[in-house]
Amino acid sequence: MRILISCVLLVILSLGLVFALEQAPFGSNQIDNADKPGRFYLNQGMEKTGAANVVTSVVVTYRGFDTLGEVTILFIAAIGLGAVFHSRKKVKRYEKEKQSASLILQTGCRFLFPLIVLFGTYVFIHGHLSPGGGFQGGVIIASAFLLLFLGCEEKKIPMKSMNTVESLAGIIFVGIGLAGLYWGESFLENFLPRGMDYMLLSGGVIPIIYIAIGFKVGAELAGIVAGLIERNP
Amino acid sequence: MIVSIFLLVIGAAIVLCLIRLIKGPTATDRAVALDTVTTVTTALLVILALVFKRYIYLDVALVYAVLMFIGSVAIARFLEKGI
Amino acid sequence: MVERIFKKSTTRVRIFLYLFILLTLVWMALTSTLHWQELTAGVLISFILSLFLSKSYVGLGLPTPTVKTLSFLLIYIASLFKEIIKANIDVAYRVVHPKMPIRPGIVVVKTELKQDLAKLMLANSITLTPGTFTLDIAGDKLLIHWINVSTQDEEKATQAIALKFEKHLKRVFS
Amino acid sequence: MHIAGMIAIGIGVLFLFLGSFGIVRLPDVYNRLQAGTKCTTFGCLFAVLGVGIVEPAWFWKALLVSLFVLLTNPISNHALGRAAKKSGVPLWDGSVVDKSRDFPSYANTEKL
Repeated sequence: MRILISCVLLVILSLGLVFALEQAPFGSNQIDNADKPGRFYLNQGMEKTGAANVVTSVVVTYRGFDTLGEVTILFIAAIGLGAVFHSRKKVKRYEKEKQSASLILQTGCRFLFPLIVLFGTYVFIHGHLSPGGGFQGGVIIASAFLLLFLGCEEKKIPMKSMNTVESLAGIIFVGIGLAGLYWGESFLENFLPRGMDYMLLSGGVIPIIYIAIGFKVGAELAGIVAGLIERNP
Repeated sequence: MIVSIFLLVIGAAIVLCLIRLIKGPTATDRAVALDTVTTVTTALLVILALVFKRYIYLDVALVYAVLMFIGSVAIARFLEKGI
Repeated sequence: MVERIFKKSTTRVRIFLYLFILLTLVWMALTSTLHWQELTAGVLISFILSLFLSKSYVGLGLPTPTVKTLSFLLIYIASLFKEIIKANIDVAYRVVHPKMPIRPGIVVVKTELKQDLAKLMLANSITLTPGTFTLDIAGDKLLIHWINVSTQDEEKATQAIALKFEKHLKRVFS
Repeated sequence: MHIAGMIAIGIGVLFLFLGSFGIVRLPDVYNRLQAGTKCTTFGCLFAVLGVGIVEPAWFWKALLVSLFVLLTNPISNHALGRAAKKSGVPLWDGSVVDKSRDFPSYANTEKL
């Protein structure tokens, strides 16, 4: 019975997907034909901000202050988790014996860990040129730490240096905003030379802000992962 | 033209894996089916990059491969009562 | 020149250099351009990351990158590819055949390799070759699921499954 | 160049399909893992490299994707197989031999 219901649900879902996606012209530029607000950003974003990825130009410049708020919310969530899980007395660890990972998994995780961190760095440094950005790159870095946790139990995340990295990244973000206020006219305004379009050094302050966001999000999410795993009931 | 045949075959492969995902008698069977779907989908994303002539879809495929590898390892460690 | 630096330096510095070169190569493949901005950024990032993360490579048993080792590695990869292609035709035949000619079973295989990385590569090669995959590993023994068991003896199974990779890997990691 | 790449993609897609077919057809978890590991890794490798051959500018990134799949797929499949063995999934009735009792950590698990 359960199998029958799930089959019917699957067929309905797939039919719905097919009918919904049939109308969407993938890959074509539809927004030029209509008079929509998105058109302004698509046409003007590149020359105003110098970022090839329009989403990035919106997230970091047009609503950069909002992004600061989002990062702060994530920070507060991490603090809240730490406060809930923190306890003065030593919690008794897991009565049942845990199965440790096999040698192959341990070695593989240790081998892959720096490569995945490098890939996360690549994603957030190229945030103004390709899809992705600070949040996505930070999530990839945090998942690298999760892999380290799954692979070898004896490796601990250095929480102190994590907190240092996180605070430094936050200070850099706010400092760039204040520098824009000093040299320009508004908070988070671009005060660096624009550089050549489609190159790594373009978009003024956008790459720097995204590096700061990437490290901040990565450190926060790794801290959340560590908090959830260390406190295994 | 020929690419659409490839896409159809890949769609059939994913449907076969989904059958095992629904039928699978044990949890491990389902995890194996999911892992196979992951690999097939990575190939599908790369072929879609060729269809739409978008270089950046390769990045998407790489991100998908990384995250689903970690997901598979997490499921496996959970099933063997490691975490 | 690289060889001389590798031979003179201490273990920690060697691991650092290893990770640095590896990360720089991966960065170059990721960006796939030779523009100076990307290259500078890649070298800088690889340097910082390998400074902080080289701890996770300690004790893996990385081989010394001499010309000889690299050529042995290439031979190993070539033989691995040959085996992979054979493996796929074999498994595809078993799957498609209407009678499904399989005699599955679990056997034990011995290895003489010492380094962690060598064991990882051996296990991965066994997983990718005809009808065998690694279930578990402990010390110098590997537990292997075999889709078409032809022998149950430990020595003979080692001969049939592991030896063709082990002889290449032993030369790479010596 | 174009035709060679397309042929490579075709081989890869065919093996992806055969792997999925094996997942449905074979009798127990371990045999399914055999099909799932080998055919899909090989198929993914060939399809991605074929795309790299069709568009030569993409070759290096395609190579990176295929190397990553080649490295991680056996590891995750090993982890899944070990999970199946540790959680006590039985072997298929037609299995010939089970030597896992000779192995240190499985000494007191049930045979077959």
